[in-house]
Amino acid sequence: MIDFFSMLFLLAGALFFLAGTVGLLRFPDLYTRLHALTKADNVGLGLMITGLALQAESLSVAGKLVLIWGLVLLAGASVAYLIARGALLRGVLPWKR
Amino acid sequence: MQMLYISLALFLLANLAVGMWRVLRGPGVADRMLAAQLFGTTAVAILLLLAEAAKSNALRDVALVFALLAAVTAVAFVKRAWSMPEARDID
Amino acid sequence: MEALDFALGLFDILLVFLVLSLAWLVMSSEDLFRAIVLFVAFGLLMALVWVRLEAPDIALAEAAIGAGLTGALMMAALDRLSSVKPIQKVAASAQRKQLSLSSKVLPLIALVLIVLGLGYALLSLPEIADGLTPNVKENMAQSGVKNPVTAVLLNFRGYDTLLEMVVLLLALLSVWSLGGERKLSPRSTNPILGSLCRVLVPVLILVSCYLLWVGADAPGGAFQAGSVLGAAGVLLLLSGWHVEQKYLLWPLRFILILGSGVFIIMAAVLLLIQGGLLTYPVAQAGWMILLLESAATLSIGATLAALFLGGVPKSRVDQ
Amino acid sequence: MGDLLTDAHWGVLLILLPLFGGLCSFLWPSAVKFIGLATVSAVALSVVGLGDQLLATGVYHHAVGGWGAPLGIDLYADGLSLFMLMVTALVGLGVSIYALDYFDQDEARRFWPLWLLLLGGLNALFLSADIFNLYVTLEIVGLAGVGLASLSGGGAALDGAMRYLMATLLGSLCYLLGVALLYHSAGTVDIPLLAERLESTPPVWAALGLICAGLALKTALFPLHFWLPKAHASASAPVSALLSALVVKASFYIFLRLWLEIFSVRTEGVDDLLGALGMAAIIWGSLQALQQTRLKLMIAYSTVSQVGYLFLVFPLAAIGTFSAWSAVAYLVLSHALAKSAMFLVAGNLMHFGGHDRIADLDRAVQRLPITVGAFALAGVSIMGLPPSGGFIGKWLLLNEALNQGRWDLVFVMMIGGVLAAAYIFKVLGFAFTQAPVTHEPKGVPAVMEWSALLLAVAAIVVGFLASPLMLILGIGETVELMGAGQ
Amino acid sequence: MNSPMIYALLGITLFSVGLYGLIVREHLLRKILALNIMGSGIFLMLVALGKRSAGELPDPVPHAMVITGIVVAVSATALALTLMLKLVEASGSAVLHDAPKDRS
Repeated sequence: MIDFFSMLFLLAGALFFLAGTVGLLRFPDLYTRLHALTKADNVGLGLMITGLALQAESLSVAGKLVLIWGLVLLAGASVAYLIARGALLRGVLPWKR
Repeated sequence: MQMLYISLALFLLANLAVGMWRVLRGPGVADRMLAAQLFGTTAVAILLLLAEAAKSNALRDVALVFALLAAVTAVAFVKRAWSMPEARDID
Repeated sequence: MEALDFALGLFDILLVFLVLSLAWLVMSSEDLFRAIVLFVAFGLLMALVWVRLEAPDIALAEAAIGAGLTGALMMAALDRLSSVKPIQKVAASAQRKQLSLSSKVLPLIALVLIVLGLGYALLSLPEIADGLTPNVKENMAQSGVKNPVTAVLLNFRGYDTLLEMVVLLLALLSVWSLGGERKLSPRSTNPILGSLCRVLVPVLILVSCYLLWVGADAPGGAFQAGSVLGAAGVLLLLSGWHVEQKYLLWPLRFILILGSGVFIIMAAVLLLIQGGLLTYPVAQAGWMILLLESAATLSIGATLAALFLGGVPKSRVDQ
Repeated sequence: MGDLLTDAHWGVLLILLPLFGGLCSFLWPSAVKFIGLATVSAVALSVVGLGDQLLATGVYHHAVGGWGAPLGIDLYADGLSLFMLMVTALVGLGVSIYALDYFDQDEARRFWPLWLLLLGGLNALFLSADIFNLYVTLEIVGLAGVGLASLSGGGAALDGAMRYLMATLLGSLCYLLGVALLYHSAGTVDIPLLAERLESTPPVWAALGLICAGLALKTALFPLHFWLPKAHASASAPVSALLSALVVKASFYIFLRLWLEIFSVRTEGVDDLLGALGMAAIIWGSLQALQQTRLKLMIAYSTVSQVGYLFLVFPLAAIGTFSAWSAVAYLVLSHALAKSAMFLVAGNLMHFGGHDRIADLDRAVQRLPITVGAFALAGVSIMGLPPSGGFIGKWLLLNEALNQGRWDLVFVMMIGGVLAAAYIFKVLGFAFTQAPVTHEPKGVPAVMEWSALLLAVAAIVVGFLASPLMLILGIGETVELMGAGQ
Repeated sequence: MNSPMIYALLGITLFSVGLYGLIVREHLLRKILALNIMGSGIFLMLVALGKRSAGELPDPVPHAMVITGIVVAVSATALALTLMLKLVEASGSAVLHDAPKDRS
């Protein structure tokens, strides 16, 4: 039962990674790419970590996994903000149809 | 389960290879940094999958250090990269 | 089982292909910023390679240094390069003309020949060789630690590590001798950066302590811990950390030489007591190694952060 | 327990002392000169102690950590190591005394820690019996050398230091790749064990090629000498002296050591190639030296040609005897002394006149008789005229070449001698003539003049000490044994 | 051919690619990158060949050598970068200009 759920989470995570990469390649400007990437990636990693945590042999391992996710989330969010702010300040215009 | 971990790791690696295109293409400094960010997250995921496949706690430590250092590199890049003129692209 | 091996084989081949193409792109791309980003990606994938080669100790070091600090160092250098001298188009175009076809093709032929020659040499090595594995295994009980890599680094070949600490210090001495004084950068006004640092720096320090502690039994140790500590230092420098001038004089110097100093003193004391350079008494080896590693961690961290600054640090408020 | 003096671990002391001194001088910048001179003197005394010990008990052997090869690292000192340690201590002492007055306080604070750590690295290098450990010591020597070369600042020095850094890092990497191949061929990095275990296989050939190329680059063997003239000529005088006299010799020592112990039996053709490169270096370096208009560049190119002589030993020793190897040791010693004296002289002349243009030396002989005298004495040794250390070395080498009927080598050595005489007399000639421009001369401190003279006199005196020095070289019989075994 | 050997071959290829870049590329920053890639190649070969042991664990001695090697590489890189910056300040160019005859 646990195996089934964790498999589900892992596959869903992989799907989000794929979506993130597609977004990085296909979206028209920096800001949309930023959006695609950070959202999809962090959710993807989150799902994967949930899947792996279900399999974890001890609580400390699960804790470490969650810590890793928290760090990636924090860094991803801050860096995305810093990149976007820098780009705006430097006059990189958002894409308009 | 082993098989799933390994195939997902393989899938993510392929994903990463495709993402390399954005680093090459750019066009701007920010796009390249963004792609590097993707590399870091994907590598963390691959490491965790391999760690689970090998039941190795040490590999989770590697993933932890990865996650931390990716943030430091990203900050270093963001802090430094914006101060550069766009035309510094000459070898 | 066969399918698993096949998947792993595929993983290996894709990884090898990626690492190789990244190395080639780092060398061939015209844009230096792009080359550095690609180099960081190269370091990242190298860490994966170490994992595949069952070398988690190296993977840790590579994750901290190859994928982290080296990239930050290069980035800082590129930034300062462009502030020193904005564009160098004239020289660049002149250089490009020089690179005629023959001067590019000849090295390329040489490259292929070297790869073929060395490849042939590698393939003629025996299929199975134990190296020093049996010797290490046999003496592990006397080493005072349980992680074989730490045993080699700090005990069996501890003398090498002593000298490596000196190399690290020498690099810093040379940088200080060259770089002159460098003021610490002003405090960042960006709130996000500040809060990021407030979270990341304590975590980095904790992880560093953790790596130092587990190094005796599991992958980790002074070099990895020191590199992570160095990363914390780099982050503090980037966010505009304020240090008073009095701490930058001899307290800083003291921390910088602590690693090699404790090593040398330990070597001399053991020479007097045990009659051999770095010959630990078996019962005491454990804590002696931990002491050496703790000192080395501090020094490595401080040295790496100081190397990132690129000159003798100077407080910004002073004068 | 035996005698305290012969039981002491002089070899270990030789490594730990300068490293410790280097750390102390970094921690207390205000006392660098005192710490520096005390350390260098203590090192010189320890070399005497080690020499005494070796003469009494034969080779020195120390298993670091008590493990012993192949697991641990071994320290090893025989006659050849002792010889190199003596050269280092002697030149180091002379240059250190010179440096006391040469550098101002700020430069001294940067010079002494680097130099003491370099000294520690050199001593560790000469005492090591482990090829990976040798790699680490090479890195110490290389990085310290770069730091020292860039000490004087300024565009030329930085340019020279950058070339040097690139060359030394590339050389180290080639060497390391060779070490990796040897380790995986034989499962050890200990030199004696490698000598037992290595067979003639492709990886060993590849390792031989890589190690030779890496070390030849660091030793600046023609045509891999391109980095040396700029790096050595643009550094400050004491640093040039250390780099030319000691640092270049360190990588040559490893070359020699590995050749004698590991590679000697499997080197068909390589020895002749090295000999040919050596001959080319002698001619090319001397011709370049003759053309230079600046004194320091001339001396640096002279180093390129003198390094060539060292490599002539390889074709001769293939069928040679002890005298070929002792000749090369002699050449190392006399060149180290003479070349360091020459660079110190150049430093004096630059201090005096503010430039080192050979044509404008302007009767330096009348104003700085001691300095010019030192140059002349060092020149005698470089030219190989009797009675000098250079003469003994070249005479032994020439004798060997004549015995073996290697007329090509004899011819090149003769030409090299004539060319060396030409460039040295050119300098001396200008030192006697009046130059058109007159400049404001600055007094040279006596310490700087006398320390240069001391080294130059030493280069002559070693010509009279052939028999005790041969006795030292024979300790451990590495050299003799290998020569006889051919 | 087994996977350690593939990685060992990758190692020597990286060494050669780095060497090629070191010789062909002019910009000093690129030369420094090239030296780093060469170093990684050597480390890779050293460790990959250590996996040939018959036991279950790979040879730890090359691992220890490589860990110290990585730290030395980063310190040498830092020195090279500082030297490059100083050189650019002094001469205005991040390229070493050679007289052709000096090149050899």
